[in-house]
Amino acid sequence: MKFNFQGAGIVRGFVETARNFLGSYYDPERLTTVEYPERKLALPENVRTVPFLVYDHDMSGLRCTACKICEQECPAACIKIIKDTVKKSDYLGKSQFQPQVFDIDIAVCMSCGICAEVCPFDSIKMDQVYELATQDRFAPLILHKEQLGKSNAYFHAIHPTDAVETDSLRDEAKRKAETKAAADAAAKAAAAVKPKPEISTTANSQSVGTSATANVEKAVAT
Amino acid sequence: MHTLEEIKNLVEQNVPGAVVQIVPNANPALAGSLLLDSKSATDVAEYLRDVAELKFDLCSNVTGIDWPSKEVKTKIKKLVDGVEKEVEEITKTPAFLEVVYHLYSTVLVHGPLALRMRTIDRAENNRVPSLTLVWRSCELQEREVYDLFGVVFEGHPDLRRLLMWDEFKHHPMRKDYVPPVDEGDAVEVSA
Amino acid sequence: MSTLRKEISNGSFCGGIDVDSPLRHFSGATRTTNTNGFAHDLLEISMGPHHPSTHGVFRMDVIVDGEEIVQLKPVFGYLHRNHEKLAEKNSYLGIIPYTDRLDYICSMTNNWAYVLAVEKLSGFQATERAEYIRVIVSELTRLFNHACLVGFLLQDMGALGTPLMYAFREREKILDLFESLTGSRMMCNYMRFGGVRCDLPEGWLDEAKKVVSDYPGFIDQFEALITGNEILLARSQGVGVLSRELAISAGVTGPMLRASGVNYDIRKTDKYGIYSRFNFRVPLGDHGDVFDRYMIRVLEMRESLKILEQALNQIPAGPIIDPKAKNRGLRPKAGEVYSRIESPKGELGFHIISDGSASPYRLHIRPPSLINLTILEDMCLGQTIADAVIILGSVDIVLGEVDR
Amino acid sequence: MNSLDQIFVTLKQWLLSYVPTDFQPVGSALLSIVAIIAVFGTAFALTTILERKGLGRIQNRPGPNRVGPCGFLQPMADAVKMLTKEDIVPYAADKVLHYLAPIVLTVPIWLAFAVLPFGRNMSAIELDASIVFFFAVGSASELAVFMAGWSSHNKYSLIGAMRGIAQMISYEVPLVLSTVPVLMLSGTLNLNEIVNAQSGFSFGVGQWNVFTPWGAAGFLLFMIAATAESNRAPFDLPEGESEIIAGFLTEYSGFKYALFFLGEYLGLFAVTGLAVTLFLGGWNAPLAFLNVVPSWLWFFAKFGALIAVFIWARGTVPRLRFDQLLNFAWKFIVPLTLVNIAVAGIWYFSSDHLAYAVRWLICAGIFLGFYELLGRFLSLKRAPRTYRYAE
Repeated sequence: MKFNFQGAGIVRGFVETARNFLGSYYDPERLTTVEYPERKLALPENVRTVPFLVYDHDMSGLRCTACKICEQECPAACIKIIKDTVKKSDYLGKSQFQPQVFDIDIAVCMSCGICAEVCPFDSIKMDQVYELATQDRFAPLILHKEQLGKSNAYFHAIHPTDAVETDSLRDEAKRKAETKAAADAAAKAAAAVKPKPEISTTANSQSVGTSATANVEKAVAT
Repeated sequence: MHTLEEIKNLVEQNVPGAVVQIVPNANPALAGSLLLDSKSATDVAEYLRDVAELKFDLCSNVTGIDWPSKEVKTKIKKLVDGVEKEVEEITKTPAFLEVVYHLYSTVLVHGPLALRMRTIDRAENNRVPSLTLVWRSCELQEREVYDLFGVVFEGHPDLRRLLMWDEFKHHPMRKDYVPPVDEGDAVEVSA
Repeated sequence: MSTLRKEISNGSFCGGIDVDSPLRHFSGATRTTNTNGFAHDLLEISMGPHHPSTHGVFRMDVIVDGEEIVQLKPVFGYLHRNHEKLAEKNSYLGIIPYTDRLDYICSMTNNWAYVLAVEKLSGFQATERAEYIRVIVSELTRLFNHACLVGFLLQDMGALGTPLMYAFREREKILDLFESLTGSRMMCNYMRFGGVRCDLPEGWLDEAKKVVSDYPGFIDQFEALITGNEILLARSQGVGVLSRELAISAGVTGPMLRASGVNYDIRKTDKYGIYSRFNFRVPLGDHGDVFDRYMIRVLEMRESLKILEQALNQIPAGPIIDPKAKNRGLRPKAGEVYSRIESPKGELGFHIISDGSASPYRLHIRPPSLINLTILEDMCLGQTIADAVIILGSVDIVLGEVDR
Repeated sequence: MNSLDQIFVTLKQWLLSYVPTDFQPVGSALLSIVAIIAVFGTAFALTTILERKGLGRIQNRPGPNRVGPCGFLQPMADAVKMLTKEDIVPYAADKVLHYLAPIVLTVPIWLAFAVLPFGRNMSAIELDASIVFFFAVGSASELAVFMAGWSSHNKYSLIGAMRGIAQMISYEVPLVLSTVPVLMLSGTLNLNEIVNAQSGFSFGVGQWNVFTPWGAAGFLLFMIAATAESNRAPFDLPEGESEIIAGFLTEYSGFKYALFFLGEYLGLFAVTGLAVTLFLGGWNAPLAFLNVVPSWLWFFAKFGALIAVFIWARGTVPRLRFDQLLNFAWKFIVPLTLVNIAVAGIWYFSSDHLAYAVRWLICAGIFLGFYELLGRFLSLKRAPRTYRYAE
């Protein structure tokens, strides 16, 4: 125990603040703040702010199938989805719905990322934009499908690890689907050698078509 | 740590007039709890706090639960027109409010022991004795239960609303509470 | 003082407003007589909900005699969202982000408390690696919570933000770790039933080790700045004394309870998670005053560092989440559970009653901040306004948790 | 060298030469007033920005750096903001007092600058009892604080005013008592002569009062009392922002608030100027060969250094509690100032009998002994604490 005169604690405090005062001039470690609008810190890969929708190539390649799982699971209930009336073929060649309306109220969204976590189609992901202030607190804060949709390249830019992983999974699924489709087509060709006379050709092709999609679905599921 | 049966026996032997029931827990996560009756609850609580082999001196948590009446369908076999038939009978479960206390001991380091108290119904007979004088930690928590569930704690020194404002009429944690629609803030999400 | 307090609680002091009193236009001013027989006025002050040092929208209705407090009634509810009702409408998974917002400084420990309760309810077990990650992030949370608390406490004492800024500088480093791990600095939403949401990014452990090894330097610096300061000693010693018996009876938990000399740390008593594997001590105070609460937190930071060093070196490889544990659409077996952890503020408990459906029938949070405020008035009586502020600061409340 | 030293004096005389003889006294006074207001107005603006930057650096942040080069136009921006802000007077306030309080605070403070010697031949008026004049006008600030707190009709303001008045009156006593040794040993109440008494050099070092044991002790005591007198941290209880919002300033906004702010800083400047004059040799150079530097530069250099110490203290120490503040004044500072007067007496009468170094050590020993003993006695209740650990 060192000798403590009266007021020693205060004097030590003065020494400490003086050290910090001087240190802030030569030790950049001490100055943790950055001059914000001019200088922005690089964001870690995992950073999440509000959700966005990934599309391949262009908006028509939106991965979202309007399955509404995210709408259901969103703790803040800030997602609104209306299914389109027509189906489109997705990247696996499977026909799927796309959302007609996909709105996220980012004033309500709490950036928890559960939507991205539960999405089975790797469609909804978390964005990294953070300058979201608007002058009106209602309409501009509701993001529509057009604002939400962003390219896969953008996804690659902000979450490279996740995006590469997602792409490899999707490629895998696509490859499987293609081999499956090829196998089905071969089977179909084999079946076509011995056509059953009692079924009309149009009906036959239709039924084969649906069974092929059903097989693809199975392939994706397994 | 004693088992619930042992605690029940201890209480019944040592607290005159104590009526204690064991309420089993369907989930293995936690042992069941002791249901106290209104008359002897404070005596039992004091006994649990003070007796050397239990020493439940820390009342950790007070939870209020609302059990509105539910319709339960049970299938029973009945003679209808001389033929034995399976008939669905609808019975109503009793409606009551429940307060659960979780006790621990800082001296003997054991717990939790859950105590329950039930009101007779959810309307007028919504009273249970307050345990604030036994464990001070119940003071704010019982106020919270009073505020959110409407359980009146008899003997509580300062029973006021805790979280809602004094003029508020309802008890928002009750299952049948309907929150008011704030029309000013209603915004259509889709555009 | 006690007779005066009784008078007030009986309401007999009301109505004695003297028309000639120069204070007559102060609505709260009421006339009383002190021990010397001088007639004088009491003043009712509403401290809060927008007061600089009530740590949020908290209000204390204070009646003062001069500057001496004769009555203090805490008023809650300005930040009430009824989290418990929200939980009844949400899925078990969807509740996790809401728990972040209870004690919004320590989202990690809130996550853990809730996840642990649900795991008990549904019989899941977190994986080995996840257990280690949970301990690491929780102890990091404890580090910056305590650092901020002592910073805020000294801010309340009038130290003009210097200690607070130093604390924030360190907190920043830990928040950076959380950001790169979970994607969010404060609202981590990181834990899941049976494990954690995502694995540690590459190099994270090394960064964490660096933060942990630099941290003692910060504590030393902080202590040199303020611990021996005579003004701090004069302000905090003997102020807001909480006796051991009252502390236990009032359900006070956490560092506050240990400052009153009660050896009760849930990490030791319940051994939840894998805390039994780590070698650490529980610091105890003997006086139960503001200074003890300050010192216990400083010493706890040093103990947390020990846990962190061990955990960071022992963490095994392996899966981060139990594949059998269901997160989405979880319907636990009916029944109830009460589970608690040692959050930085005290005992954080979750009482969940499941009816077998996808959302809990009833979810109750045992908020340490609220229950530690039970004895606020007892600690403040006879002290001055300036003391009330630092006593409140030493309790360590976060209004998100108090009002829920 | 001499011309540079006397440049302001020469300038004033040159300007006065154009004024008719009858109006020369008035003209001289006006010129001095303009000069003081200009110099200390600028000092006020500079201090606010430097204080914020300094505190920022102490707290490891850059401080304001957006307005103008390195943020040095921040005071201008603040002034514009203050002046354009709505002046809110509470409905139930005593409007006259509420209006007058900032004026009552600011005007007398300016008077105090009249007697301070800023350089060789550079004090606005020559008064024989100038230090008495200084303390007399300085005590007007108590009134202003109380007027502000009372008239605001706000409980926090009232508490702040009560604190302020008790604090300022309590610290007036040690403030005056700590100057007594200086007056005793220089034998005059005239600030100019006190500076002249410190103008010699021994071994090339200035014979400032602060280099004597009683002077050093008196300087420290004076600085502590001055901090309290000007409501600066750690004695900023009347404002105590973490306890009573802003104390007596709670209900002030806009220009009136700016005036209070100005008044507080001017009060600080005035006592700092007095500390420089009494203890730090006024405008004298510290070392003999530095006499080439103009005297007014020395004054402002010392002045700036002392202001920096105040800022440093503000960034370091927590605030005292009210009863502790008064105890500190009456039980610790006042007895020490009395001891210091005795020490000064010993110093004076031992000059013929003892060697300088011996004299120095004895006097310093007496004071430090009292300091340590009294401090220990007052903190007897505070035993060092140890903490137990449970495994």
